[in-house]
Amino acid sequence: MINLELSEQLAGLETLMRSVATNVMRPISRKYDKQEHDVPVELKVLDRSRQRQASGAAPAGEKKEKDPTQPRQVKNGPAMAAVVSIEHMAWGDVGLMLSIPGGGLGNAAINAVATAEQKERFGSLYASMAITEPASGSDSGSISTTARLDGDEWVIDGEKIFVTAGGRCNAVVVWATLDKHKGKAAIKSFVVPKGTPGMEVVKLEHKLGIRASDTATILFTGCRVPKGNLLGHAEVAEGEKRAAFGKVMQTFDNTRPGVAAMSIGCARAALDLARELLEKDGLRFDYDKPLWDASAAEAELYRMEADWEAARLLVLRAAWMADNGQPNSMEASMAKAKAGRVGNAITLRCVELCGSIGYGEDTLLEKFARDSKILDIFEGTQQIQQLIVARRLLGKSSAELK
Amino acid sequence: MINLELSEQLAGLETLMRSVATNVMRPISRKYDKQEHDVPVELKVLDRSRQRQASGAAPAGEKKEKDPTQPRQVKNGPAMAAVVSIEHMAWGDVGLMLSIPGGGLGNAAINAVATAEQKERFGSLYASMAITEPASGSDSGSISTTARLDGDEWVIDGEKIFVTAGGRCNAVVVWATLDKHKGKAAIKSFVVPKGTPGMEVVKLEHKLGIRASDTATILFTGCRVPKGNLLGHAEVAEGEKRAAFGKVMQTFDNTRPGVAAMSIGCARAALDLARELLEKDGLRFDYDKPLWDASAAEAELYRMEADWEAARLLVLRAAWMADNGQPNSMEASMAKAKAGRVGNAITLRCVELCGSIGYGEDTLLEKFARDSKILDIFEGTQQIQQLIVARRLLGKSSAELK
Amino acid sequence: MSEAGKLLFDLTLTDEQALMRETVRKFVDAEVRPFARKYDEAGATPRELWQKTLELGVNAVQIPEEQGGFGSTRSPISNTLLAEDLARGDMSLALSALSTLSFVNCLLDFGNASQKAQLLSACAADGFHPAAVALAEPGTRFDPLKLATTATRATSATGNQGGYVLQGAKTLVAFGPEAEHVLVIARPPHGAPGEAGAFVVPRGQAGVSWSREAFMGLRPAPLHRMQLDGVQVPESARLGGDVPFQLSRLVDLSRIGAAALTVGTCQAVLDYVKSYCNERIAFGEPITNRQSVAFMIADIAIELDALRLLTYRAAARAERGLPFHREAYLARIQAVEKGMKIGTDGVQLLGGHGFIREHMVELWYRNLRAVPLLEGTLCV
Amino acid sequence: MSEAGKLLFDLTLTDEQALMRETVRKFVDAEVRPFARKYDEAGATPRELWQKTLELGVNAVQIPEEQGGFGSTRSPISNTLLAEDLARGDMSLALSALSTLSFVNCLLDFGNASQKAQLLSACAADGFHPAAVALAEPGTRFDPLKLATTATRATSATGNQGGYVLQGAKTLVAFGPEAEHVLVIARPPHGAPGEAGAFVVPRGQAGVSWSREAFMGLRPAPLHRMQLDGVQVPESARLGGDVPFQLSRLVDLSRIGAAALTVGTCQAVLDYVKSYCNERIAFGEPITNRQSVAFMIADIAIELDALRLLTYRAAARAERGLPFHREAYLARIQAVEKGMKIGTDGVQLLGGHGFIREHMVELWYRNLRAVPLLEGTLCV
Repeated sequence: MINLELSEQLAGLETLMRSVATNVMRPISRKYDKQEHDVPVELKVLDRSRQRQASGAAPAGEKKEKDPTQPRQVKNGPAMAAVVSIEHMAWGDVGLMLSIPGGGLGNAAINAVATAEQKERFGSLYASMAITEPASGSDSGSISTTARLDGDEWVIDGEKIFVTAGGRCNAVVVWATLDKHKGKAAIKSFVVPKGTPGMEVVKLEHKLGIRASDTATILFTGCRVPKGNLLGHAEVAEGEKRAAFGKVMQTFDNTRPGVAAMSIGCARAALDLARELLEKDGLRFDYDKPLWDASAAEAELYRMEADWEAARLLVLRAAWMADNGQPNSMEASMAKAKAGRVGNAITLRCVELCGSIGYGEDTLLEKFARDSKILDIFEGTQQIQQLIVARRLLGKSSAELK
Repeated sequence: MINLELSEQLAGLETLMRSVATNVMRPISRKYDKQEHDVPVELKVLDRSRQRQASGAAPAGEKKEKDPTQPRQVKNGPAMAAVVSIEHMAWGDVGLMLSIPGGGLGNAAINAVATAEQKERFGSLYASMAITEPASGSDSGSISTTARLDGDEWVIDGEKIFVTAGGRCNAVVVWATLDKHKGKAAIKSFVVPKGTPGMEVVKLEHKLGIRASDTATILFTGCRVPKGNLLGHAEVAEGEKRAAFGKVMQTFDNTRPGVAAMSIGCARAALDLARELLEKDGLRFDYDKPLWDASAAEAELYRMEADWEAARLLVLRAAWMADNGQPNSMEASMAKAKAGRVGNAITLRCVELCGSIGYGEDTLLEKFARDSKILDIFEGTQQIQQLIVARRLLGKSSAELK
Repeated sequence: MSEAGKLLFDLTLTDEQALMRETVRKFVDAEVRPFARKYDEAGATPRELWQKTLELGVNAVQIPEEQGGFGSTRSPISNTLLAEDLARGDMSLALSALSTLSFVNCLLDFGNASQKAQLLSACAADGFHPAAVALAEPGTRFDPLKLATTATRATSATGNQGGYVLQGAKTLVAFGPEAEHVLVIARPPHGAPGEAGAFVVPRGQAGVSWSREAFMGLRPAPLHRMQLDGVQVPESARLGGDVPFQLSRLVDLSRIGAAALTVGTCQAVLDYVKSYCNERIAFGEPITNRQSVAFMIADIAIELDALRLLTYRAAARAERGLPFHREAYLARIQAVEKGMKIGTDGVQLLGGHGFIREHMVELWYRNLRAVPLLEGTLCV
Repeated sequence: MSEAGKLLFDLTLTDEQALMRETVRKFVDAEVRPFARKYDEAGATPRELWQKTLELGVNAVQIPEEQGGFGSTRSPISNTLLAEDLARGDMSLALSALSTLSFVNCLLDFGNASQKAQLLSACAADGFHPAAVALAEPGTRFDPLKLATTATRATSATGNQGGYVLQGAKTLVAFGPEAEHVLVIARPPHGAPGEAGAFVVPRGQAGVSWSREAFMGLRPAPLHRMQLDGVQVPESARLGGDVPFQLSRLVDLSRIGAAALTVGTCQAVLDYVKSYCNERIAFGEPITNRQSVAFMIADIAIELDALRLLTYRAAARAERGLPFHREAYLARIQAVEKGMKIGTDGVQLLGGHGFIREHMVELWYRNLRAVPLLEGTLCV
């Protein structure tokens, strides 16, 4: 039965996360925006790997045994819980959210691709993800970092950039090719624990926004890891390249709604603050006047809210589909595309609507407008999402629609 | 010296054309929108070919001898006069403007490409232009209508669609290829007088807007014209294909600012009428309030005016460059791109702003919103203009940027 | 509300809804879409077509059994799906075919027992019973909270108060003089906006005059301007049951209706441009191999899905009895904006062909510009 | 006006303008752009840089010869070109370097002979003379026609009126306590907006306090909040010459200035993304071979040229003495909207790299969001 309200359980999670965001993150938002590269020690209380260890619970995404004789029940499961949590943590501060120990993108990759044994072994790590290279942006298939089997070890060589939490994590999931001539099918991911000789963090980026989060350049020089650190299986599928690469890419199907949720959260933070400031200035928002009779500021706030609600529902849909076993690659990209663009636009407009208050450092509006921009870029830019949607929609191969 | 006001002469032309638009066109706008395919006989007074004959003046675009020892003087010449006239005629009614006898696009082609002898011979015709074919839209280079030399005559075979004024004109300038294997360089244009055996108007289209203007499908079946009816020269340039096709394409450099001017004219008509209706309803437009403090309707009108002014200046610049001997292919496409999109958007928004009055047939707002759509399409769609601009700007060939 | 507490976020249709959807889609593909162009050119819909939509059960489903209906629960979400699916065939048809349902829904929401008993059975009957809700008023800017149409308490010769006198004008009223009943929304001459009432005006009522309206789009829909000059209606004509009449509920339900019509029409656009552009060859390839074309279609799909979810959310809140004023307002804003964007992009994607009345996109372009006007027209 | 009647539409620079343009461009490429990142990170501009811009003649050109200037005609269009060209190097520098010029222009337009004689020669001197115009006020929504800063007629102990008392706060005032003169715009406590006056407040004036402001962008520009508490200025501090002070002229000239700064900054974006994207390889080709990238760049060029023409038109009308209130208003609207669009597209085109402070696009993104605030800041 169609219902687009959160379940009581998710609403409870929402309240909890909003409280964490308000009480733990917001008070230190400006501080770590200023003190770029300092580790936000206040976030230790939120360490996710410790939480996982302590609870001993199955990692998110793991499914219970199903009784095939029962009619399928609708689920609001871990995927929905994830986007709801992320939205509200990001409402607090996207940069800080990305700095919560144990919550790296590498963990998402481990959850998506690892074998049961590997999940056991790597589950409690704080793992970042290393994909992008200086010469490859959105083109994940063109990576040139190599992994060569030498005895019982993989030897990894290459340079990775834009590794979120790459400085602070205790392991890196690195994407490398087993054979450059075999294209996407030969790309695999490897878990490299911090301290492994041959892996070095060579740079932390200075950024426009999300300054609380560290973004590292990591160099791999003859870096050796045990054979079993390749996530999933080592075979390079010759015939079904798409499917094989798809396994690694699946990480993105899982992470795109998450990034979209960050965008929604950050935009909502801007909307809430702008509205509060404008209401102090005498504006009223009652959703009563015909749009063109409202003041331009009021109408713009309505328009932004409409866009925001629409994007949020796309995010929830993508997560709901994941929870209910429906393939959601296109819907995940739809959510990321709309959330990314309207999120960025909303934060920028809120700065404008609030004049010199909005533009100044006395409030966080200007920070939200800096933070939001990356959310329309990382984990696949706006244009990459449109490409994914268009290919699915129109039945195009990547050779036909480049 | 920088000055973006019209000269006194052009301002006079503006007044004249606005008066024609008001007195001759507006009174019959609705009538010929309803009576699709009826010839608007009231326009005979504006017959341009008769005007050209009567005045014996040089056709627009022809240049006077220059004294090379004199420093170049800035000119506001025929190109500017053309866009100013077109804007104000289109303010009256785009469909009717396209129906003025003698003012066909074929005449523009003749002016751009014809030899002096041909100009003499064809200058007084009312010529339409036949380019598009059922299987070729924006891809003018792929046309399959053929012209084969048989003795002293060209034999033309093929089908043309979207021929503006194709039913009412007394000649058609048809684009055909001399050799399908030689690509764009082999495409030439031919003047075919009405009544020539083998040329038949087989259909008049029913359209969304500009219904006063006739849009014909014309069939050429072994249609013979004298050798001298090929405009310009018959050689197929092997080495410099681009330049050769460019000669025919030059027509577009001339006509794009004209279509952009139509878009501006039509949008201004909508803006003027919407403003008049809203002012009757108590709105005031004084350009005083900060944008976000104005009412949403007032702010939207300002935004539309800003876009409109910006587009108009791009049109005037393209024409000014033509008048002053500066290559303007990119600037003509810039003007067409911006004018096409903002023109259409403005007319649609004006309908919305005026509620049921805007949407109804009692005013012309809904008609302007139907008419304007074609102006972002014909003579090269929005996307084709962006392609032209991008290629020029980025130094790309058509193979690189498709 | 313990049951509601267990409710999950869910996008699954009920079996009933899925069946209705299937039935309506078949009907639309066979009986509506192929003829929509013809009706548009004619500016008229054959009465048989309305009769056929009736056979789908559109009006009777939620009418109580005692009034001859099927007695299903009043369901804004089912009505939203119905509006969407009919509009995928043709917005004009959806608007007129569901005009009576809109009237029925207002009776169900606000009518008293005797009004229901008197009026609903005709709407549930096998014969088509044209009816309409008349809220919107002519002019450049219509505000439901600033109605110009007034309902003044009538005073009889003997000084007793009895009934009301209606004065004003309405626009976009379906069926006009053919409407058996029109629910006219009017406000007391000196009252607050919230005090507006709804008055049933029967066919042939003295003081009512009609004129057919001609718009840019919605041409086959029999839309009329209704002039009310000293129209006298009895006390019993004013809707009022256990729940007092709420103008804002009516407006909000109609905003969801307008958004649903937009969703259906935009789905038609998307389906059409997908196949057209995949087949259209230029520069040696399908034009969908170009990013500018493919991304424009992708954006239609993205915005359409987003609008659909926004619309469903508002409808589902209405169905659950949650406040839905804000959600309906936002769905309408998005419908007006994205609907028109998709309408004009549909034409753009077909290039010159999109401008010709052989293709449907130009019709959708015209119809989608109507969305901002559909206030009070189709209450789900 | 017979000369004006012969004026043609013309986009040609005068020889003088062309020469200035060339000089400024060379200066900017050598002295500004290479260091803009460093100044932004430091949040400060070295004083030598302002001194160097002075050597270009920015302030002195249009100051009359008797006050030590070159005596060229007051030319809003030349000033517009100057603002554009400096902003191509860095918007923050353009803003601070031209702050004194802005003060000069207000004196030229509204000052009386003695004010000009007293104040202009310092501005024309070889040493850098920091000055500013203070119009904008802190808050979420600033309206130049609703100033909160007041100028009250002072009453001396003997009951004689003498001078004014200024009360209020201003934002975005360049140089702050270092400013030799600040022209404070204030309105009479009970007067109409049009009665606002302009008052010269010298450095170190009692009652003035300053605080450095930190914004999202414009970080190297020494922008300050100015608090005015019972600031007493003499009668002679109020600008007033043959032409009375006109607030709307000052606002409109500053809107042209803001638009010019936008044009210059956006030109920097365009130049940068053109070469970056042509060189950036993805999927085996330059990313400019993709329509989504190429069309985005094409649109930057289109909107930039359009904005430039709009800005020039307003400036040229001001120069010719034609009304330019509407044109300045429209140029500002377009600058705010398209400036930000180009700013964000610039980052988007570089993808992840655009987010890193090694590339300039992120700086332009931040600076371009300042455009709506630049009211009264740079009067051309």
